[in-house]
Amino acid sequence: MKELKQQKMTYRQAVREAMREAMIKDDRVFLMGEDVGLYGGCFNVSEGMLEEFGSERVIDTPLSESGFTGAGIGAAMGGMRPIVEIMTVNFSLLASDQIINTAAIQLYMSGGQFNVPLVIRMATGGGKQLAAQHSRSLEGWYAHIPGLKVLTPATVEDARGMLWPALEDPDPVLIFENTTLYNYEGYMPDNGSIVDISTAKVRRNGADVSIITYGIGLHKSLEAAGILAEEGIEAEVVDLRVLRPLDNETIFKSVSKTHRAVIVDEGWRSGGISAELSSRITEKLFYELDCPVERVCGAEVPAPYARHLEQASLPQPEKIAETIKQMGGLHG
Amino acid sequence: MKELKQQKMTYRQAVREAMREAMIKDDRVFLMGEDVGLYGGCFNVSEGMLEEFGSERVIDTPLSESGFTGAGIGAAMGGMRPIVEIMTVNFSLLASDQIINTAAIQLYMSGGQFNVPLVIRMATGGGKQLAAQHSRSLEGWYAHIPGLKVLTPATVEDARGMLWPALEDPDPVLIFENTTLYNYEGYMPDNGSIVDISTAKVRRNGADVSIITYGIGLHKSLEAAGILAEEGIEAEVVDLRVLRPLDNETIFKSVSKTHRAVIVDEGWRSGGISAELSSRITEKLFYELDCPVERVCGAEVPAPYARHLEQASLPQPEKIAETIKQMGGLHG
Amino acid sequence: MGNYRMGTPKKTASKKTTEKKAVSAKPGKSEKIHLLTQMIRIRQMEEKTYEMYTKEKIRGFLHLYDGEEAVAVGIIENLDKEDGIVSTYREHGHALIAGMSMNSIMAELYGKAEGCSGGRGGSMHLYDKKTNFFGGSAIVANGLPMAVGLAMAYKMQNRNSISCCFFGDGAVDEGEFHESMNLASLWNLPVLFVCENNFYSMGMPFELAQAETDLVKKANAYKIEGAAVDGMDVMAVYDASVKAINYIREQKKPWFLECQTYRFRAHSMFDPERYREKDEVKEWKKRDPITTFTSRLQEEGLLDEDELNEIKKRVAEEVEESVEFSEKGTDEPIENLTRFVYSDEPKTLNKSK
Amino acid sequence: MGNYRMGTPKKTASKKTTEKKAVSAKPGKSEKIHLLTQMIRIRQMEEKTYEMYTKEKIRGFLHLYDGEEAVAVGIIENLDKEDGIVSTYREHGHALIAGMSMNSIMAELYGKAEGCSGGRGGSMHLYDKKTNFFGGSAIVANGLPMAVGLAMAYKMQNRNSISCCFFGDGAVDEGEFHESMNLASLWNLPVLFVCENNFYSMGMPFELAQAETDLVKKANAYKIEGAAVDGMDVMAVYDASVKAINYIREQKKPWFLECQTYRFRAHSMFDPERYREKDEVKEWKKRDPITTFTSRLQEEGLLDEDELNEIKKRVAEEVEESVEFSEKGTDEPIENLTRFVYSDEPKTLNKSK
Ligand SMILES: Cc1ncc(C[n+]2csc(CCOP(=O)(O)OP(=O)(O)O)c2C)c(N)n1
Ligand SMILES: Cc1ncc(C[n+]2csc(CCOP(=O)(O)OP(=O)(O)O)c2C)c(N)n1
Ligand SMILES: [Mg+2]
Ligand SMILES: [Mg+2]
Repeated sequence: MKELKQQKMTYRQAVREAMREAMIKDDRVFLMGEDVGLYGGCFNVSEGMLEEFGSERVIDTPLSESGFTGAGIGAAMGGMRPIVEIMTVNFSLLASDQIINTAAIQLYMSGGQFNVPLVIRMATGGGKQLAAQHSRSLEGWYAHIPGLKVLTPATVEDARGMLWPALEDPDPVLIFENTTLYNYEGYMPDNGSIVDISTAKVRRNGADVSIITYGIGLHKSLEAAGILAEEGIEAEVVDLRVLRPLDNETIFKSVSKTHRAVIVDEGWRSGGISAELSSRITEKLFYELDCPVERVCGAEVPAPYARHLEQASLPQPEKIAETIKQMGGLHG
Repeated sequence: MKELKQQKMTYRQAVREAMREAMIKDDRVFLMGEDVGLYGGCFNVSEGMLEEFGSERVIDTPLSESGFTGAGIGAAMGGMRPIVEIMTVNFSLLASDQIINTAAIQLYMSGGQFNVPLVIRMATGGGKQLAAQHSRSLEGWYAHIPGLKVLTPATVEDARGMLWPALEDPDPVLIFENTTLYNYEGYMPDNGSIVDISTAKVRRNGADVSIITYGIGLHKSLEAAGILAEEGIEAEVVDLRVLRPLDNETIFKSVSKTHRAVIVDEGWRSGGISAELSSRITEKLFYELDCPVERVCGAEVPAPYARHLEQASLPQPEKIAETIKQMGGLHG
Repeated sequence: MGNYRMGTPKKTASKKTTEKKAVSAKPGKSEKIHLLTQMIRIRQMEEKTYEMYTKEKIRGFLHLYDGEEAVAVGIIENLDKEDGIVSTYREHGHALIAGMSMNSIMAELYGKAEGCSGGRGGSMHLYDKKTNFFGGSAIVANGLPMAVGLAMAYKMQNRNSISCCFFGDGAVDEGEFHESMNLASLWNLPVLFVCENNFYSMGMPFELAQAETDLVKKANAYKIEGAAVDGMDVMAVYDASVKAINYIREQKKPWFLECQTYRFRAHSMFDPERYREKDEVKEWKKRDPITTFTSRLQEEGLLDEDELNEIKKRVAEEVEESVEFSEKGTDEPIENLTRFVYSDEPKTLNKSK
Repeated sequence: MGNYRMGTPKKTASKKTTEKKAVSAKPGKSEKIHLLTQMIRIRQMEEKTYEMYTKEKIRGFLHLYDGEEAVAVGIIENLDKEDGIVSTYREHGHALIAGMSMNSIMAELYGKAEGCSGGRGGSMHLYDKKTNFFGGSAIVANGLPMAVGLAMAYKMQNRNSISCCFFGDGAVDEGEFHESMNLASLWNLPVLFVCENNFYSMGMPFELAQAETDLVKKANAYKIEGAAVDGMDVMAVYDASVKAINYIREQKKPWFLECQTYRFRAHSMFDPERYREKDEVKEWKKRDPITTFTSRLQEEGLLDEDELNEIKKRVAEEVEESVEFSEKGTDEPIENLTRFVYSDEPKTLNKSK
């Protein structure tokens, strides 16, 4: 058997490698966004890419989120495969007209004539003391919009592996990269892996409770599962990977087994994706649930700057573990 | 006892009277938006107001949703009480930066120093064959944002009565007027009523099932309740009136009584306000529910133009009634 | 206005027309008659859609193009088939001249499965892949970034195509105009920006919406060259667009063309038209692009009464046919409601090159 | 540049400064020394925040103003206390000169309850109601509409106040710039638009972001008058702002002022600065607004070494005090996390007039 060579790299490198690989494989692919070139990417993700691919394929844009996102739509419709980078999801509000009023609905309005094979990458999430205008988690909010696909890679493997299928997807795909994960390190097969962009993955097996989560929440949930394991509670951790369309099957299968579910989402609770997950699970498995589905979410505040306040506003492993321990009928 | 004089008027007139009344009472109040003046309002809501109040208080703006919404924020912070009209919620995507990145968080970011006493009115909803870019119901989506208050008047009385308390509210308030309701007629006390902007209202009493809804959904739900009554099923209909913050108390009280709940929302199902309502009810009343909470929502499609398709995409009274009849353990 | 040095566009054949009539930069009799015919086709089609709206065959918003025909015809006739067109909700005329069949337009307005978008789009969202007609958008100004992006694609692919973007005077106020103009200029993209200035955005008079009403000056502030032209004169528009298109293809830069025109009808079918005087409309109607051009051709001896009647008759037949076609149209099955929210195409993971 | 007809602003007293030092349109010795002092206060404060960032006392993003001091000082010193100021995430200098205490700024950067926003805002979101400082916004260009609205309020209330909006060269690319400029001009609003052109938006060189680099021309395209000024020369900025403010208050119209300046430090603390040469920074540092103005005052015999040292010493004390104040600061209680999401004030329904 051929030895499976593993390579250690950061999430940041994984995104970069994914982009490089795509640009090498397919000359329709190009990267466009603010400071992706000369600066090397505001989170240093595209460092070196300008030098490697030149300014015609790594395009620094002026500060015009609506303009260049819309230009990405047009370029995609004109036969290219653009990767548009919006620095953070907070600034994507300036482009939401293009994302929602254009990208998401061209196919439908044109009766199937014009698809928009566009990938938009954005950083998301809090925890870096960047305050209210730089720390939102709006991926679940975008997942409300029909016509969009929403990916949330949480591992190095997914960060690398999801981009290519996203580019191959005929429809607009949003990829949310949690800023806190950029420095996170992991291993992956030498050439990256083939991953799909349609299924959730069980990242830890357990019989007692299902933690349904994604993105940064995965790592916090795995930590929580570790805490719980010490007390004899075995949590299964489901990484959604894709927020639209949700992979009901994997979710339901897990909860059918554990009869208990907790949703962990750094986004705000009210009207967040956590509510959708809770509702779906309850609608489907009401009579199998041992107790109501719980949600551990970000506090409903604009992100505060001060560290102690911000940390208090985010779901923490201890809080997740605590919530689970309080659930009805759990041994441990 | 003084005779309570009732006046018949349309929802459209009610909104207009509310604005007139506010502008007469308080000279800090002004109306600003596209075509609110010369044209008379794109839905004819502000007809005659330019003539009555002059162009300094009824201000026609150029097509600049971000610009004039932001100007409304500034004017509010400068001591005025602007009513900003965005023609429809679909165009508010062009102003979402101002609404979310500015209005919703000034108070928090300034540590309580600067509140934003701004009212933004927008039309919402489908059903008029206006297709995908003119028919969304995004009020539930905005209700995800901390710092905003979200009102959805469904009756003539609320359309008239909610504006003044919204203007008095120190924080930004979004008022969503369903386009289909503008021609709807109702009665109300001569001088309008004092209504609050913090509670839900039971619009029909019933013991068997709670229909939780708002806006246009109220009228469809009342129709559904009529259908059900003929079969001996008594539905209670709760009009949320306010989507943020939600009035848990009224909702829980009703469902505690009926042990069954259906959410009716013209908005999209996945990640909509319907999911939040379903989750909250289940979290609180899991052990009191006779069956899982159901949701009757808009189909997850960009609104189609053709009437038969569009109507098929919207929740209809028959569908609501049917869903309830299928619920476990209901006599009738 | 309208006094431009004539040039020869890269491709003079009007590949955009259904009839594929050749039109040269110095159009002769037959080309001129073709231009007139095209304007009449729009006008008669619009009049019919108006009628059908009052009969409730067509619903939703309906924005008519009467009075503005010279713009669509004068410009699109000079475009190449491979050029992309991006338009607004007032796009029936553009769609027709781009080469869409009147049948598929009318059927779409009827909401029928036989319409270009299977009834999903309606009046404001006509699309046609065959003719590179990238749709009507009903969000003011939001087609401009798309046009910029199409031009990027053309440039990246070393095609000599241009993208042509129609928008109203109201669109100029929006931020997306600003961003798009800057990008197109900065990156030397082949975009023809066509502002159809009909002096109103709904009820908002142009001069109340724009601090600077000289739009070419505005374009210049992005280092984009341009011109203003009498949009009621099809030959003036035609000449201006020849110049513009040549400039774009040769200089590899965008161009801004303001066409000063007027809509004869209300903004949409719901418009009480409180904001303008009947007399103003009457004045502009004297400059009706169709009647004035007809007279000119007659004066020049290029068109006699019989020919004119023949044209009108042929067009009337085309319009009637489109109505019949639409009346006979079928409803998209309700089971197809969610079709085209996403592409049918399955995940293509294994098709990777 | 900088050669303006001098005028007298409506109120010459620098009500904005903590020290309430009077500054006239033709500033004399003491006024000039005051201007220098103000620049030194910014510089020393920024240097300290840099140091405290490296010590991890300050976190998040930190955007420093070193090199740009002449802009904040030259303009804000001429504003009236009632005038509103809207700024960006690079606003420490503006906040300080507007009259906020260094203590409340530093404590906010420390994230302490004693900071102006109780630690909720941090470096990018300083606010002060007392001095009409309407905050730093970290969304590029999104303060401009707010400034327009403030000016609307002032005008509606017949106050003679103006709103002054600071933004970077990068903001000019955004749609919100376009919309705001048009509204302010159209409605004749008293807004002073101050573009702090430091020739980079993060790593994006100005000339790669703007097709038209003459920003005053851009302003003119909205029928807004304006000027460009050497933003490294505090007297030039001062004179330009006297002229601007007089124009705004007298003509009741907006004015656009481009201040050409340079940031000596990286964009933020995370910036690897790959996009510019060290030599370029060195060149600009020769034009350091503080050293050049110091030399000028010394040459003019207005400042001797002792005075200068005295100023620096006093400022250093102020800075030290702000650090001590912040070090002693307390944490906002976690129970207050959700405070100020909404106003504490209860529903005021019964307070209706
Ligand atoms: C962003 C946005 N705001 C508002 C509207 C509502 N609206 C539709 S058409 C229109 C006027 C547009 O005028 P103009 O651009 O001059 O085009 P015209 O209708 O005159 O052809 C308005 C305000 C919209 N569709 N999109
Ligand atoms: C809308 C938006 N897009 C992007 C960013 C990220 N960003 C922060 S500062 C900055 C550069 C702004 O440059 P400029 O306006 O020239 O101001 P400067 O930093 O030079 O003072 C960018 C791109 C942002 N904060 N907001
Ligand atoms: Mg117009
Ligand atoms: Mg800059």
